[in-house]
Amino acid sequence: MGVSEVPKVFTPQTPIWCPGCGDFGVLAALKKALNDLKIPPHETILVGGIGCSGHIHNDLLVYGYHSLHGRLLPTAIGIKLANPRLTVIAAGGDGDGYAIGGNHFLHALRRNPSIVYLVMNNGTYGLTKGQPSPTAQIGFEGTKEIPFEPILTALSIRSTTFVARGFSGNQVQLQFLIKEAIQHANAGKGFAFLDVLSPCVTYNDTYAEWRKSTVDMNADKSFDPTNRALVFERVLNTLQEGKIPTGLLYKGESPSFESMQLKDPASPIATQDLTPAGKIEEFKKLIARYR
Amino acid sequence: MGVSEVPKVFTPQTPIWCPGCGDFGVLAALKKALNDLKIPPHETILVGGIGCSGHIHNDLLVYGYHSLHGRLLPTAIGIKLANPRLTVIAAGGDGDGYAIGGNHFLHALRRNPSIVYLVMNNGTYGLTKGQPSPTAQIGFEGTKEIPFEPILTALSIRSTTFVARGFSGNQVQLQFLIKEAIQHANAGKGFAFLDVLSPCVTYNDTYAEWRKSTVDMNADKSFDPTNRALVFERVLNTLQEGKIPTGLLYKGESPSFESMQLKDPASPIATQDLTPAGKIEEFKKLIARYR
Amino acid sequence: MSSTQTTEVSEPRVVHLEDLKVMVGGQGGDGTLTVINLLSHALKQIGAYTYDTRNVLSRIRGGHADGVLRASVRPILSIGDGLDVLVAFDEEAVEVAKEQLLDHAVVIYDNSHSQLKTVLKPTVKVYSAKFGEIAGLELKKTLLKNTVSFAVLCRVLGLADQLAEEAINWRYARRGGDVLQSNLQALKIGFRLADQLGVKPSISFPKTEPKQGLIQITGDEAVGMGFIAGGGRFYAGYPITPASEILEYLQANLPKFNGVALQAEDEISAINMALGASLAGARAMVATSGPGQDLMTEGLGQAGMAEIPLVIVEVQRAGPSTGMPTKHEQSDVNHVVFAGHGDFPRLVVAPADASDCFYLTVDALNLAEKYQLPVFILMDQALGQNTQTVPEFDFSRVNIDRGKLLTQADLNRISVYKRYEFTEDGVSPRTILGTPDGFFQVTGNEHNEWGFVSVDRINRAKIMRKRMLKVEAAKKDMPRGRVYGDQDARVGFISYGSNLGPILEAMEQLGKQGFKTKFLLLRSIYPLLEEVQEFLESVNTAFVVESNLTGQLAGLIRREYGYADKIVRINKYDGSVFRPSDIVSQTLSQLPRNGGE
Amino acid sequence: MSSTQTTEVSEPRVVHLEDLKVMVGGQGGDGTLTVINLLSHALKQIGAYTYDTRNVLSRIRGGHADGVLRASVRPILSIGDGLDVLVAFDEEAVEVAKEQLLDHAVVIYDNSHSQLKTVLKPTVKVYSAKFGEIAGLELKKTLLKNTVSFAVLCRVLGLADQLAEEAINWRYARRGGDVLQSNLQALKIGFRLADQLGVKPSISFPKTEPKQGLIQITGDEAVGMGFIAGGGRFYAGYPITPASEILEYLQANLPKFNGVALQAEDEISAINMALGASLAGARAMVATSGPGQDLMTEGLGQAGMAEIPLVIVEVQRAGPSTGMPTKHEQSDVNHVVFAGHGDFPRLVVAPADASDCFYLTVDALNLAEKYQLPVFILMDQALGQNTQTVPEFDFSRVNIDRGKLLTQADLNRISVYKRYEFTEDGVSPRTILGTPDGFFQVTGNEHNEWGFVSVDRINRAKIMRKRMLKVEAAKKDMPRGRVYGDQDARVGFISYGSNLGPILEAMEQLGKQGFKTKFLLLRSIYPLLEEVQEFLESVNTAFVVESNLTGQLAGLIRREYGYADKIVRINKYDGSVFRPSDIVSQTLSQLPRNGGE
Ligand SMILES: Cc1ncc(C[n+]2csc(CCOP(=O)(O)OP(=O)(O)O)c2C)c(N)n1
Ligand SMILES: Cc1ncc(C[n+]2csc(CCOP(=O)(O)OP(=O)(O)O)c2C)c(N)n1
Ligand code: SF4
Ligand code: SF4
Ligand SMILES: [Mg+2]
Ligand SMILES: [Mg+2]
Repeated sequence: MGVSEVPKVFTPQTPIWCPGCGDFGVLAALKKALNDLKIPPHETILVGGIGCSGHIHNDLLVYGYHSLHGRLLPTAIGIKLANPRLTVIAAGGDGDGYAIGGNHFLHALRRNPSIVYLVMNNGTYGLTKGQPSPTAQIGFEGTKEIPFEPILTALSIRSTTFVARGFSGNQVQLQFLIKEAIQHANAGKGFAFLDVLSPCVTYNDTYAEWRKSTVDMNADKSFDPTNRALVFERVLNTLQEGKIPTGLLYKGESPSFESMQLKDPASPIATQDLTPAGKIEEFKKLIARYR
Repeated sequence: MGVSEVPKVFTPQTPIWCPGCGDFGVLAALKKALNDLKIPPHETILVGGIGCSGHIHNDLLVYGYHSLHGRLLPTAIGIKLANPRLTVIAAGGDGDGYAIGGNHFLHALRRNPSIVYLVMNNGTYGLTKGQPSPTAQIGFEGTKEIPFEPILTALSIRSTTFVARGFSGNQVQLQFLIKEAIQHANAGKGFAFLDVLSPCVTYNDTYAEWRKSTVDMNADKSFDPTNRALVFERVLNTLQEGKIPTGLLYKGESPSFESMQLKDPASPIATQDLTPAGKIEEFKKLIARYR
Repeated sequence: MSSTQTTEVSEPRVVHLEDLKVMVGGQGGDGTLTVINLLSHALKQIGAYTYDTRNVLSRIRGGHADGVLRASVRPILSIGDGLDVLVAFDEEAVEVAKEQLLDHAVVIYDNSHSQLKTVLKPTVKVYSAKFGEIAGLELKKTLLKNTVSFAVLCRVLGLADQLAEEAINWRYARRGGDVLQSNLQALKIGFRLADQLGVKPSISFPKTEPKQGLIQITGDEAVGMGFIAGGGRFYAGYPITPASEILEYLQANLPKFNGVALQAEDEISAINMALGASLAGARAMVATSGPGQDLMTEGLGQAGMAEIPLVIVEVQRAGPSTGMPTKHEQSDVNHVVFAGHGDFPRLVVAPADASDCFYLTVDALNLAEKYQLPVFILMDQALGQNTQTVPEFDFSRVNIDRGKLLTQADLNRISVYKRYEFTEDGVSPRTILGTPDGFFQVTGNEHNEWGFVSVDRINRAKIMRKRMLKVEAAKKDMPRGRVYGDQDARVGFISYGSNLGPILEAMEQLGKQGFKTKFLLLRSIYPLLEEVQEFLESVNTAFVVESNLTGQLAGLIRREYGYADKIVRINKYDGSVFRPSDIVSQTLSQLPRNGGE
Repeated sequence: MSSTQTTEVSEPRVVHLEDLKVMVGGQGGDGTLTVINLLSHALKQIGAYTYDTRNVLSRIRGGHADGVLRASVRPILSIGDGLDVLVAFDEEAVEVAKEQLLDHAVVIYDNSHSQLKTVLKPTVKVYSAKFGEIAGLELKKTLLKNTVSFAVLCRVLGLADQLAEEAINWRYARRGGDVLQSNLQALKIGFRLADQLGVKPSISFPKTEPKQGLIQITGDEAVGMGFIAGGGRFYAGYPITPASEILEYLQANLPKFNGVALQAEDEISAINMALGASLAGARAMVATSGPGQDLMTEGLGQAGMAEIPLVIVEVQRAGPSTGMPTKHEQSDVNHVVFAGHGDFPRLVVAPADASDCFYLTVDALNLAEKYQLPVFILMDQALGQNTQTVPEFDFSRVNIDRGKLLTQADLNRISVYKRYEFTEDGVSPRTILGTPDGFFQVTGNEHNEWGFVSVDRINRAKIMRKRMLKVEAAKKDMPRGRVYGDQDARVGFISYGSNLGPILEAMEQLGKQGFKTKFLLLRSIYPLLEEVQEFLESVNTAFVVESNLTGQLAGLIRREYGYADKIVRINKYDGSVFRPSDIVSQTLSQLPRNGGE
């Protein structure tokens, strides 16, 4: 920012969340991580979804974009490809990401673009007043559907490289995970997917329940986050025991989307000089086959 | 059908497929299965997707519906809920089902409606002239994306009850799988997902390759299709060996969508008497709380 | 008690009103709408017609939120102008209401956080107390301040304590003992505070017997009820303001009638599920608002092309894009009439009040099946979410017409069944899945009479005309508009939806100022009917009143009938509903010199 | 050899044509379009202007498919009327072409499957041989029948064998030795058959030097090239007929310019990716056809509301719904102009030929960034997929205007940067991601100048006007229409897109019959410009010519300008393009008694 006293650009907003909302914890951990990692704010873009959670981009001094409901991932991918130098963080709700946005989730996992995807998972549609989301437990608001488990689905895509789960009630772990995620993405290693249990105190207050049921898988030294099949099994078993696995659950290697798609990732599309003057000869080559 | 000589209703069409297209094999096996199981044609509805494959519904004397591109599953689910007595078979392409339709695939797996879903998987968009689909192998038509493996993703959804893969070049197995799938769905056990390798001889002729690389997992008696984690591991390993697992890969139990959603599945919504006459008293109860 | 205070005003005389306007304002989550709801119920018991609106943010807690309740001895469909009473849980609410407070207004202010600083007209009476703090101290639940303030409010209006108690019972009885008990206690605390504040009835509303046969209901709920009564049995939706209430209503009530209301993974899935259910023979509906409607565009065209009956409810909110989800607007006319590639038939009906919402939903279901096409029910936020008093719905008026639906018995009588047979009115006979001799092919590709894909040029041209013919044929069954006002006035209004109330009141005011006007309330938006032309012929100036920037309805009328010289636009697009005064002032300022004569 | 046969016709004299029409027809997969392509190249070498159309099914093999090539000594943009030569790989192709065959026509028929049974005019010369069978026998590839028949075709037209060989080389050189060799052999076989059949040149086209500076290109390819030249660097698409060629063109060529063209998982993803890339600073575009456009509706509104520059190419095909994917239509005007909930700004430009496709794509990129909104390039199947001869594009005419895009240097000069600052023309300064002092909040919710969510009524009304102001401001930069014909004619045509060619030819024919006409070719569809009013003022009758059933453009014009009494519609909606004769006959039959005077 400039040196002027009056801010030259927008001043971050106070969050719109209900007092006690889990999203405050996510925001706090994200701020801490960005600070600790000294990510230049002006090279960071936070893409929000639509939902209570999706307002997070208003509350930080980085570039902010409020996407369409469920469409934060394609937007973030477009940004990353246009300028791979940016730190691109997509953050939204579980309704946004796993209901209406489910297809983009699948294909982002598959393509492995180097962006961070934070899902503030509260098992409900907060902003539309508490309907069940795909991760809602059976019985919540009368839902009769088996909850979606994004961790398992992320593991089922063979090109995933970073799969993790945090809990907004566990700041130490969450900060660690967010930092890991940002570093993973910023090293160009691919898609850093981080599902964060973030209770909706108004419609689905799961704080107490989640405090009890979360288990840090990384606490068990025998847990090997690089063996996909084994992780799948461990996660599945933990869930069957009524527990919720958290931690850095899987880390693998696969080429990033931008490295596969861009001819020269070091020279961003977005900042190219577009003036045709110097390119006329190259352009003319395009014509040749039509003569 | 009536007894008249001239058909009262439409006469099935000759398929529009290229000579040698894998889809002929799928159609043949489907016909055989429906015949063998003596499914009443008028209680059967075939919902096609958009693609070469999606034209399959024109070629049988059952009820036929040509849905929108990628939307065959929601349509089929709507049909099943409205009338659970029907045999509902959704059949479309891999572009239709795993690209544009990916989200419906995820949520259909999760909800477990008792319908059959046949995907004619050829790794390409046949009808739009050979672009890579999500299951295209790297390098096909210049694609740079890791192929989507629907079997693994289906396994990642904890409420799946039937996951299988056939090959249109293996009629015996394919007929068996289609029959199993129809029986699963018609017994109200849930979603019968069957991915069928069905080569596109024009744009992606994989016959020879697939004849070599397919393995029938059921041939190995040690293979237990009821252990989700183990199946996941075996499928993953088989793929890593460059082989393609086929067969009835997973069978499980979970309540069907229609059994959870309908108050009285035995009395179909679609055939209810709607005349208000007898219901006036019940209607009036609705008014009471607004007085 | 030092927490209560009353400003001294000269005369303690009672103002008698046959038209009462109360605002309750505070922060989101303060329960302002609950107070409105309770008061509305209480007033109904003394014979009032009520109407209320909400003004909330798209967030769950915090930020200014208010509700306005109007009660009248006559049926009303507008919040009118001015405020008689304000219940404010914070200073901001007072700021928001200030301009509207009438000379005799009473303000009930919760000073838990701060004393009132806003300067009001000296004639305004203010009662302040720490409603929230006291509720927190005595009942361990600050939120009960809403019920506490409700007690004071009832006293200000001179409503019997018993009436207030009854309202609490009515609202919380179903919620179980604890909730009910603490609210009853909160009410008592409120009465005590009112005593301490020396509250005297200062505004009174005529008390009569409650009028029989009236209900208080929102448009969304009325649509839900109309759907059930009209034989609707399959509903699929996705939450979206301000249409979610339809999903919620039907999830609660449709199972009682052996129907199902699903929450899909998105709007695309919802509309395709409904298409499937309709194909199977169920009467099917979806409801959404702008963003969801965008996503349903492709499904809409499929219904048109494949000729599948479908009802789509579009409750308009302030757009474009995510826009202002909780705010009122009528800017999706262009979208519902024109969205979708290619030419295909559709119908658009527009209810104006909750009664219409009920009956036109039944009509829409009939139209959809009779003409085998998508039928929109075009609503707006105010119509969908505001509660109004209307006569109980008459279920015996419900008539179900499924059109050319062939049973097996019908099929036995014919020799050939073609799903898309060419007929005089463009409507082909239809069967439902499972009919032994009724096999069909239904498709969104161009097709021949059998439903097989066809690009034959002659067939194509013929079947395109066949489909569009249905729009012409349907005209005779489309709901007619209603004309209000002075038959021979030369100044007219044309509008639809929730503008009905404000326009009628504006006309009254204009009448008092010597301007004769009339008003065509449209209930069929597409196709427009001859009534529009007749009306335009009969006036010199036609004000087309709509809540949007570009005059979408006016454009549609110009497109169909011309009359560009007569049409004058009255638009509002700030997210709030028309008040009668908006219409009066825009009319007067835009009226041609000669008064439109 | 018994496999060849020639019908005896009296005179073997040569017909000299300056305007030649050749159809090649058979089953899908027969390679009919390849023959068209080869002949088109060969004719260009002797100085012809060419234009071709395709008529194929939405299936990969089988079913009737044909292509028509027209060559002329003058530039042409229509297939005209009548056929001089037919190459038919089956009987059906002859049936399809029969009506169009002129008296002097020559038919080259592949009788591998059956002898020709269709009865043709006695003056028509027919050469039959078993092209397919012979290719199968001699080259093991029946499909080479197309090259075999091409050889015979060249002989009929009296084209030098060397020219034919060159065309084969041109087309197959890149495909590698085997393919090239077998095609050259097939050509030889063709020449041999022609000798055996005694083929004599019976139709000749003037041979000149090839005209310099001309290219043969489709509209889709021209758009792709315009995109690259205009600084476009990010493209996202999803395969769909007839827009897939843009995706394919850009996937092949954009990487050369360090850009990227992606195939997304669906159209919703594609448009949102493009919005992201644009936000980051890249010039971004998507292209699709009707069904994909439906799915892009929500993203369109987001671009409008959040003020993100975006170019959307809509190549119209025959709708509604899945419709007839490979067929021509212009029925998405309503959709591109009106789809999307709420009022938001957008622009629609419409190129009429491949040159326009190139230059207007550059313009669209500039308009999108200058006015920060979505800009449609509205095309149609014929324009997108037909190959035409146009002057080489002049890259030095390409000018890039990024509008109010602030660099860090610009930011250093100002004290406050607000993304949505209110300005006179409604356009606010913009930054791209990564600019140190350019932080912004961009949102599809209603917002204040900073980009923070706001429902303030005053702000709302003001910012709504700000956004719409840009449409007014953009008028000065929108591409102007072109007026053709007789300035003082009182009968006019209004149209756009690929109708340009057929209308110009129809005007010529009408002129010969004594009717003076003129023609306004629109290149800005939204907003319509004053030129429309001026034109309407200047005529008594305006025929609005469009390929759809309901007259969407005519409706738009009526909506904006009235003139219902002057506007007469000429529509075609059978999936095929207008032929000049369609327009002539519809004009004459609908012309008011007085000839429009
Ligand atoms: C296309 C579309 N459909 C529906 C909505 C309404 N909507 C807004 S937020 C939301 C769900 C939010 O749930 P989630 O993503 O879990 O976020 P949360 O509020 O729980 O943080 C919905 C359905 C919308 N904005 N757009
Ligand atoms: C919304 C929409 N987008 C694009 C298309 C064009 N389209 C038709 S078929 C198809 C892909 C078909 O591929 P697949 O589903 O794999 O079927 P296949 O032809 O290979 O059997 C596409 C993209 C369409 N019809 N609708
Ligand atoms: S409603 Fe729930 S998710 Fe939304 S802000 Fe409140 S607590 Fe958080
Ligand atoms: S293009 Fe491929 S998928 Fe389509 S019909 Fe031909 S072989 Fe089959
Ligand atoms: Mg949520
Ligand atoms: Mg495919």
